[in-house]
Amino acid sequence: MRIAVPVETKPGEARVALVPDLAGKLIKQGLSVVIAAGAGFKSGFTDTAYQEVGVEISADDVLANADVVLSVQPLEIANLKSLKPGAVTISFLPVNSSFEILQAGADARITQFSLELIPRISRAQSMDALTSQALCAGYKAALIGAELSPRFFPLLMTAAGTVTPAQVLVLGAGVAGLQAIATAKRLGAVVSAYDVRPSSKDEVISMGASFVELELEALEGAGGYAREMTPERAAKQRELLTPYISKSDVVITTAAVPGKPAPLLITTEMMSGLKPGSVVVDLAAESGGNVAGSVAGQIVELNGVKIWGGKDVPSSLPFHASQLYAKNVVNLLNLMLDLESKQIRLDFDDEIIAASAVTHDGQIRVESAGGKK
Amino acid sequence: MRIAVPVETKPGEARVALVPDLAGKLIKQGLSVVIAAGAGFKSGFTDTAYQEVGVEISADDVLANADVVLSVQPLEIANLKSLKPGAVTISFLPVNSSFEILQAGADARITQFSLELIPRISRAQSMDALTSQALCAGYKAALIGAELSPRFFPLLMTAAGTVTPAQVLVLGAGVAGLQAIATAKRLGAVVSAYDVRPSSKDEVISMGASFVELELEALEGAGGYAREMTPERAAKQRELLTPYISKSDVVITTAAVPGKPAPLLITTEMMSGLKPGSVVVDLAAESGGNVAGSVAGQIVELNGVKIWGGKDVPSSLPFHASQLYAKNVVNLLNLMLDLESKQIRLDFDDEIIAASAVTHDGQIRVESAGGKK
Amino acid sequence: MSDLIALVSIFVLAVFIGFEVVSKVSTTLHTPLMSGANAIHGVILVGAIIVADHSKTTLELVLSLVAIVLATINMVGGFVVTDRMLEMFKGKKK
Amino acid sequence: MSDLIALVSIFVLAVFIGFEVVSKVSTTLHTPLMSGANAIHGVILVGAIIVADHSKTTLELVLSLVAIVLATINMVGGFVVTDRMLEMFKGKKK
Amino acid sequence: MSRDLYDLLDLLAAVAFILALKGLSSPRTARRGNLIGAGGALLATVIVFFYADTPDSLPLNNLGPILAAIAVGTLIGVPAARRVQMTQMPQLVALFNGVGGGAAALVAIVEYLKLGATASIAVLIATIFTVVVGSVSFSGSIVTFLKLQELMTTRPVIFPGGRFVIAATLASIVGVSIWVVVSGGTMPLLILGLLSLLFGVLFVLPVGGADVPIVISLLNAFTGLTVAASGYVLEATLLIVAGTLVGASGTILTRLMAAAMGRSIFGILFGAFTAKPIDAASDGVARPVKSGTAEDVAILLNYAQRVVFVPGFGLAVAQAQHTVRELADLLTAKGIDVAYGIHPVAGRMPGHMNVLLAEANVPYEQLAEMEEVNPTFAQTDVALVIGANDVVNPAAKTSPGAPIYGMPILEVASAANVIFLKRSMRPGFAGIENELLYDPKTTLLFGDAKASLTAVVSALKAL
Amino acid sequence: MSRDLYDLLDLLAAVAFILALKGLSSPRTARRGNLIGAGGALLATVIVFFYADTPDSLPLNNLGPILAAIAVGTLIGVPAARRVQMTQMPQLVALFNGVGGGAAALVAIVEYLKLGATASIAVLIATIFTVVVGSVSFSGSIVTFLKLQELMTTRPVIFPGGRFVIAATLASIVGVSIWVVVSGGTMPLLILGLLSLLFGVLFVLPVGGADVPIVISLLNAFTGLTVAASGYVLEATLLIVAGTLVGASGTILTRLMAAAMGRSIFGILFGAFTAKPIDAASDGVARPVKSGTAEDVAILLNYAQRVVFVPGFGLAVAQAQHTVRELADLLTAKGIDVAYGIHPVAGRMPGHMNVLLAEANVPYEQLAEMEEVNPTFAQTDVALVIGANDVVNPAAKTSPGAPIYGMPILEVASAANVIFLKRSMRPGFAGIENELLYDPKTTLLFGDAKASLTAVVSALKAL
Ligand SMILES: NC(=O)c1ccc[n+]([C@@H]2O[C@H](COP(=O)([O-])OP(=O)(O)OC[C@H]3O[C@@H](n4cnc5c(N)ncnc54)[C@H](OP(=O)(O)O)[C@@H]3O)[C@@H](O)[C@H]2O)c1
Ligand SMILES: NC(=O)c1ccc[n+]([C@@H]2O[C@H](COP(=O)([O-])OP(=O)(O)OC[C@H]3O[C@@H](n4cnc5c(N)ncnc54)[C@H](OP(=O)(O)O)[C@@H]3O)[C@@H](O)[C@H]2O)c1
Ligand SMILES: NC(=O)c1ccc[n+]([C@@H]2O[C@H](COP(=O)([O-])OP(=O)(O)OC[C@H]3O[C@@H](n4cnc5c(N)ncnc54)[C@H](O)[C@@H]3O)[C@@H](O)[C@H]2O)c1
Ligand SMILES: NC(=O)c1ccc[n+]([C@@H]2O[C@H](COP(=O)([O-])OP(=O)(O)OC[C@H]3O[C@@H](n4cnc5c(N)ncnc54)[C@H](O)[C@@H]3O)[C@@H](O)[C@H]2O)c1
Repeated sequence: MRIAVPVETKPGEARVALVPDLAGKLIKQGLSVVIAAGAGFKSGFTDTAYQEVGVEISADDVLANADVVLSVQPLEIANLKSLKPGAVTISFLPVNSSFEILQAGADARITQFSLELIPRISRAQSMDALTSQALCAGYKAALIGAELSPRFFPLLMTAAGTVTPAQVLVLGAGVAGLQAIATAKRLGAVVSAYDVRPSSKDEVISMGASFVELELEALEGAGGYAREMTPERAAKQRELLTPYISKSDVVITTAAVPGKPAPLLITTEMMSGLKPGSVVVDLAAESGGNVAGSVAGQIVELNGVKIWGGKDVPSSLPFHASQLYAKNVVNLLNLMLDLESKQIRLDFDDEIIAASAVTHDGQIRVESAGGKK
Repeated sequence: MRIAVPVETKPGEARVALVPDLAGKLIKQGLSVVIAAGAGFKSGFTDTAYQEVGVEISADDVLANADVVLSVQPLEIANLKSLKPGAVTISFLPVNSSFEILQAGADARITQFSLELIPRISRAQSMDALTSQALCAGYKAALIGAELSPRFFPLLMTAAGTVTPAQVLVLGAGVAGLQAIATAKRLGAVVSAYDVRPSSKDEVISMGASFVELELEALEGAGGYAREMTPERAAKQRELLTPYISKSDVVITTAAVPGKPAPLLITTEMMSGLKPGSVVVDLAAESGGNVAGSVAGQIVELNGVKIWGGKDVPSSLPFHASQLYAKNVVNLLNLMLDLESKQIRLDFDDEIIAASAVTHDGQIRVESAGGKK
Repeated sequence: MSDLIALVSIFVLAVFIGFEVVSKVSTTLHTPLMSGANAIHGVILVGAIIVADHSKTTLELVLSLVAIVLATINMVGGFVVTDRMLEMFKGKKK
Repeated sequence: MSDLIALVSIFVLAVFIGFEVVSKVSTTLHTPLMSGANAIHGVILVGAIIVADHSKTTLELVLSLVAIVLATINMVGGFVVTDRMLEMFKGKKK
Repeated sequence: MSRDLYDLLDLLAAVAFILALKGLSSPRTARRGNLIGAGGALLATVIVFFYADTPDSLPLNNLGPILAAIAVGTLIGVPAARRVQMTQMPQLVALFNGVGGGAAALVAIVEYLKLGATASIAVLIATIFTVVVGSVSFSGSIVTFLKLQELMTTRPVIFPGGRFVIAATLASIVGVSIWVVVSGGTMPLLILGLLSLLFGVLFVLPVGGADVPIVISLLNAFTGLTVAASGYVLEATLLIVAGTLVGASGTILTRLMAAAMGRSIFGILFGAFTAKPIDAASDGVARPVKSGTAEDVAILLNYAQRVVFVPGFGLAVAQAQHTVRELADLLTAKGIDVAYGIHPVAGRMPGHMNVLLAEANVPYEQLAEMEEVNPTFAQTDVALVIGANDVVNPAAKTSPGAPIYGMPILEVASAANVIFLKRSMRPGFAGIENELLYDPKTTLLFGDAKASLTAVVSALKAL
Repeated sequence: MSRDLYDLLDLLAAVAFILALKGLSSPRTARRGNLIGAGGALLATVIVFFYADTPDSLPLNNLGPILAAIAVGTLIGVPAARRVQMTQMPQLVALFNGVGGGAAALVAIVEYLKLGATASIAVLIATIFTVVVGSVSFSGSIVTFLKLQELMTTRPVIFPGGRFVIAATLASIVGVSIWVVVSGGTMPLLILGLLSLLFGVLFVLPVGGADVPIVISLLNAFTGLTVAASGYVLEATLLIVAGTLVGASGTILTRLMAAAMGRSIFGILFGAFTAKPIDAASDGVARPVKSGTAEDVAILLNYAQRVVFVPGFGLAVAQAQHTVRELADLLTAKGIDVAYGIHPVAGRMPGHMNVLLAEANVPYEQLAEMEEVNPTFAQTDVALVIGANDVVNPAAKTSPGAPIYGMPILEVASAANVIFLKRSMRPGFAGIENELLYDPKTTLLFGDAKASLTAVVSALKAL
């Protein structure tokens, strides 16, 4: 069985879907692995490193003849067509916005897996790439906040006077938010956080930060995710959050609702209370933004306040982001691998397979994307 | 008595020599303060903020008629000439490389103070701008290391495998080095450090880092500073350090010897052992560099290793750097201020005044710059 | 001082010692301590021997011999079983 | 049981209590404890009163009266001074 | 030997008993203490053969039968004590205590028979006390033995009107006692003995399984007092001292045990009067768990060779990271091998435990990943699970359908002892019950993880 | 009253004494304990007036003089005890102890005079013991009083050949004792008393000032034993019990005190024999500092209302940040007000203390800057200086020319007590001596800051 890893072509993408270490393990299991030359370069893995563990390096198209294709971003439609029928692809694949890709995959009778749809159950956590990449993004968000701020994060009492600690506010305390809290706290900032899920208070406290209690009902959706807010609740939440935002030196937003655009948590008006030199880090910029006016991949300055819009954030930590991602992908692959015959054997009774396989046997399997499940 | 604060003109300089808070205190003491319009802008202090505490904002030349001029960088020679004789300037002023400025100041009968020459005695610590700015630089150095590294700093054991902590090596454990250690440690890195001073071992351990013991004699100079190395010792030190450097993911260098170019601690050859993706942060780049090939203000890439050369580093934390600097300057000013007459009264019996006044009464007072003391 | 008062004094002092001596025992030692104390009251054997010595009638003798058997079981068995319980504390560090 | 043995038993038991009762005292209480114990042995006053009662000769009486004075000083003064020492422990929390 | 010498040697034996109890109160000296006690008992037994009121009455009358009886007792007691399994020791202690009480009662009866009408009132009262309490202790202990050995139900046995029967028995005992004092004679005393035996049974029947150890301790103290009383009858100071010591220490111990188990002695003693049959039925519905105190945990840790900490979300909620490190430091200082077993999904964020433990300066080397630590649990004496649940839940292996089924877990069940620090029996994130909580090798220490750990640290320092 | 009732009441008094000593061993119960003791003593004193061998011998002979003597004693004792200053209490205790010993000796002498030749050998030996030890205690205590009151030198007084004089005195005491036993009579006993008085003086003279408290405690235990012995002579059980209690607890206490001060009792006792005059001369060259134990520090902290921690470089070197927070938490939980006074240049890096304390999760609100904390020292009971030196060195204000002169410092000297945790008398970074270390209100706890703090935490928990 042949596993192929192409070069990621999306601009800004620095990760690679398989790292030498794990490729070596697959090869030891009796599989063959081919990788496009230079695919690991941006994340710090040289071709030599792959070769050393027995990976075939190919300067040509690695996809032809591949049984399984591992990638970070979804394959382009042209490439899908060059795959052999029955082949499996594993990658991120946002079903709501990728109808053409799904259709192409179904037409080519390819089985496509979407990592976004891995269910949030304990057993599947080792395949949950959303979590592992959110971890990288959260860490980075706090570092960027510290880096852009004209202030120290920690309290320091010195002979030249006392430096007061930065006030950091984290909105959205999911995986990324919690890691941002942890990192900002480590740097010495005074951190508080808000989230809509009922369990988030304990989670925030468990990171040593203080929880911002708003007089609002909690919102819990399916699978441990949040639900979308009604416009009224959104307005109310913004109103109640305003004083907390004004007090902050750095605001980090990470709020998301699966399959929906990111909720708008901060309006331009709310930011007028911020001191010049304050920093807003919007990790949700790519999916619509939690902050009005944030632009993915740019720093927008507004009345002396810097608004950093995240874009491909995990790619800025490419070494570890790739390592974690590859582990997720390989764990999923192992779930569908029959070790004796060394063939893919899909068990659609398995909740994970059933939920994350988005095309199979010429069918689109996701309702929201127009297929049947 | 009139205290003036000009705009800093050096490119990259974002600090200001006086912050509103302290300006207000001086005004309460009965002094008058004038500041060039926009002088505090880059560090987050608006003209309004100064005005609120009673500072006069001037769009014209603030220097004419000033009794005391506070600045971060030394005044340009042209400006010195516009000062009235007997005026006092307080700023950084590297005596070894600023002969013309000293000469111009002496000629104009200006009393110039060099903050670099404040003695390292406990009483003078509150005026020690080298220390306060090194603090900012050290903090920033660690952040930059974390930011540039493709890896996490902390250890994280996750469902997608274990992320190993970054190995950070700090060379030169003075004020900046110690703060870099503290910050890197806070972020979760495994930190070790080396310095030549005999007391540095305890100091490194007191930050929770491990000390790299080399089989070399210690080097202690005057005033708690280091001495310059002999070429033999330098070579030996480099040889012994090589294995430690190879093991590191991030190397931060801060070594300096007062009045001398920074010692070369890492050669290009020594860096060949570094993994791709490693980061070298050279805080000493402006004064010659601890690392071969580092360029102040740039990131040089060499075999996948990023070498970041520091330039105006405290300016990247302008708010707090200015606050600390201003406090140092005001403390020094208060030392020479006669509170009743509200006039400058210089007491050359005071060790601090004697050491840091570099021109006075038409004379250059520093031996190394050709004057007599 | 009358005998009674002497005995009462001894009784009172013994009560104090009994209280003091065990008042800080840790939970894990509750059972061994109870068992050890239990073995100690097996010293009623001494009383049983004395009454056996004094016995005049067969009834008295039989009853006292039964008492001796019971008391011996209490005393000997008690110390042995306590020792076994305490085996967990031996051989380890400290 | 002979009187002697009774007294010895009481003595031995009292030794145990004496040991047990103070064996965990903290350093700061050393002096008050010593002072308190000192006051307690002022109870020799009782002995002094008894011999004064029994005194037949003037010498005996004078000596026993001196003993009473001394013992009273010991006892009364001892308790009072101990109480004063312990004032630092009063009025504060806990 | 002279009376004085005999008394002095007896005093020595008494001192040995004091030292024995003292020794038994601390783990380090417990064994030695027990041996000293045994030495004292041996001394006391031997010298009684060499003392007589008049020298020519030596050797003792009935020497042969006496020695034979001792031999029989030894032959019964020693093998029983040797062979019993760890788990059955409590009932054996109960049995030993019972026969001790019986012996005391018999001694009092024989002495009564001998003295007849010459007995003083004080002696009579002491005799009655010995017979009553000794018999109660005897029959009561037998019942506790039966309960613990599960030869009868461990549930409280409560029958309708039971409390009136008990009250009536008690009243009769008082009545017959007065009869004995007033009229003397053998008959009333025998009746008294029988009534007391009955009372002992009635007294223990309503006690539930969990309270039995407390009752044993109480009966033990009772037996001590009977021994002291018979010492008074026989004018044997040693018996007075030894009996009093056991009575006093037994009383304290009973109180301590009741406190440790959160029971009220009063409630247990008068359970028969207050318990209603209805309660009995509802009893035993909740599955039993073994909960311990901080001292228990401290002792388990103190005598371990290797301890693995398993932190989870609860550690983070309690923010107990500093305390856990303090505990680890303490154990390490005692030469105990300590590791942290970090499950990849412990907590609520990847690397959650790392962040916490790094904050507490736990050296990275002590953190072991799941794959690394799992094989070592078999050699681990104590697995201390701190606010974790799902990550050690065996349902991941045994319950297909559970949301965690298929997830690898930290196999703490292979350790010799498992301790859970949590606040309640509530499940964790996945919301499923954890069978391990009910495992016999598991001890639960309820409470906020930080408070519990602090208590364990204190207890460990006090050892 | 009947002998039995009298004896029972006496037993009650004895119990009161036991409870008194027990109470006095813990700060919480100490005062109550003392009151109970006083109650017991009162009871014992009152009942002696109501008991006599034969009822008609009441009231006591010489009742008037007896009451008068008691009044005199009270009039001397109470005001002395009331007026004495805190610092002079030890010598007053010494004095009280001495008169107690004297009283016991007198009682024995009077009883001896009364009994004459009728005294048994045992009584004679007890009498001799009482006279000898009572007299030693009397004269020895007087000398300790003189030393402590500085009415004579506090240095060890050692004269050439001193040890031979002492040995000779001791030998004579033994000889005269035998004489008393053999021949009886008043004269030998008086000689014995005088010799014992002399011995007491000789015994205490060679003891150095620092050891005097230990000797007082020893003499106190001695007096206890004499009281027990006179109890035997008078057949008064209460005296036996009370005396023995004091003797036993006093012995333990002496050992504890010696251990706490790092002295050997043996060395002190036989100091006279081993000390050479030369040693005396070299004594007192080093300036005295007051060093304490972790328990002392714990008690000071426990009874404080406000404590300020002053961390310095030593805290960082010892990496004791977690332990210091633990201590702060413990104190806070006791309702004590805790703050950290952070000097701007403490440590070796700006903000050094902040980094450390943040690592230990010390809340930012507890950190007080110098300007903020300095005015509060006057209301602070304890300033705990942890591995800091220069930042609290008053030389910054008092010694022009010192490298730190002119630097503002943390003014810990205004606090009621100052405790330094450091390893030695070595100075800090600036290399200058710190006068505050020699201040009478300063206590030094030597050792690595982390170890010291750990010990203080344990001690505090054990209180
Ligand atoms: N790591 C991740 O990335 C991540 C993310 C999301 C979800 N999860 C899930 O979270 C779970 C993690 O497992 P876990 O074992 O760490 O946690 P868990 O299964 O949620 O168990 C935590 C236990 O801690 C106890 N607890 C809570 N507060 C406490 C306190 N203050 N003191 C003492 N005990 C306390 C609770 O019991 P009481 O209430 O009885 O005290 C609870 O049983 C897994 O199911 C995992 O899948 C993990
Ligand atoms: N903050 C800054 O930026 C900076 C920079 C450079 C220099 N300085 C200077 O450093 C000094 C700081 O004052 P400081 O009071 O913090 O420190 P310090 O004056 O140097 O005193 C530190 C004390 O800690 C004790 N110590 C060291 N290790 C210890 C351990 N393991 N356990 C217990 N005690 C230990 C030492 O006494 P033992 O040896 O007896 O234990 C020493 O007396 C000032 O003079 C300041 O000017 C400050
Ligand atoms: N059991 C598992 O396997 C598993 C794995 C990972 C995460 N989880 C759980 O899922 C949760 C969400 O994870 P995520 O980070 O991937 O979620 P996400 O990226 O979808 O959202 C990020 C956060 O934004 C919050 N949010 C949404 N709308 C908001 C609003 N209007 N205001 C404020 N906050 C808002 C969400 O509640 C969430 O916490 C985690 O906190 C975790 O508890 C479970
Ligand atoms: N007492 C005071 O007032 C005071 C104030 C600030 C600093 N200090 C002391 O002065 C020391 C130096 O301060 P700084 O940071 O301003 O010094 P610096 O900036 O001059 O030098 C930085 C560090 O580089 C080190 N170094 C020099 N040559 C080296 C080499 N070849 N290899 C490795 N390291 C080398 C020096 O020892 C120094 O620690 C501090 O560590 C501190 O202890 C004292």
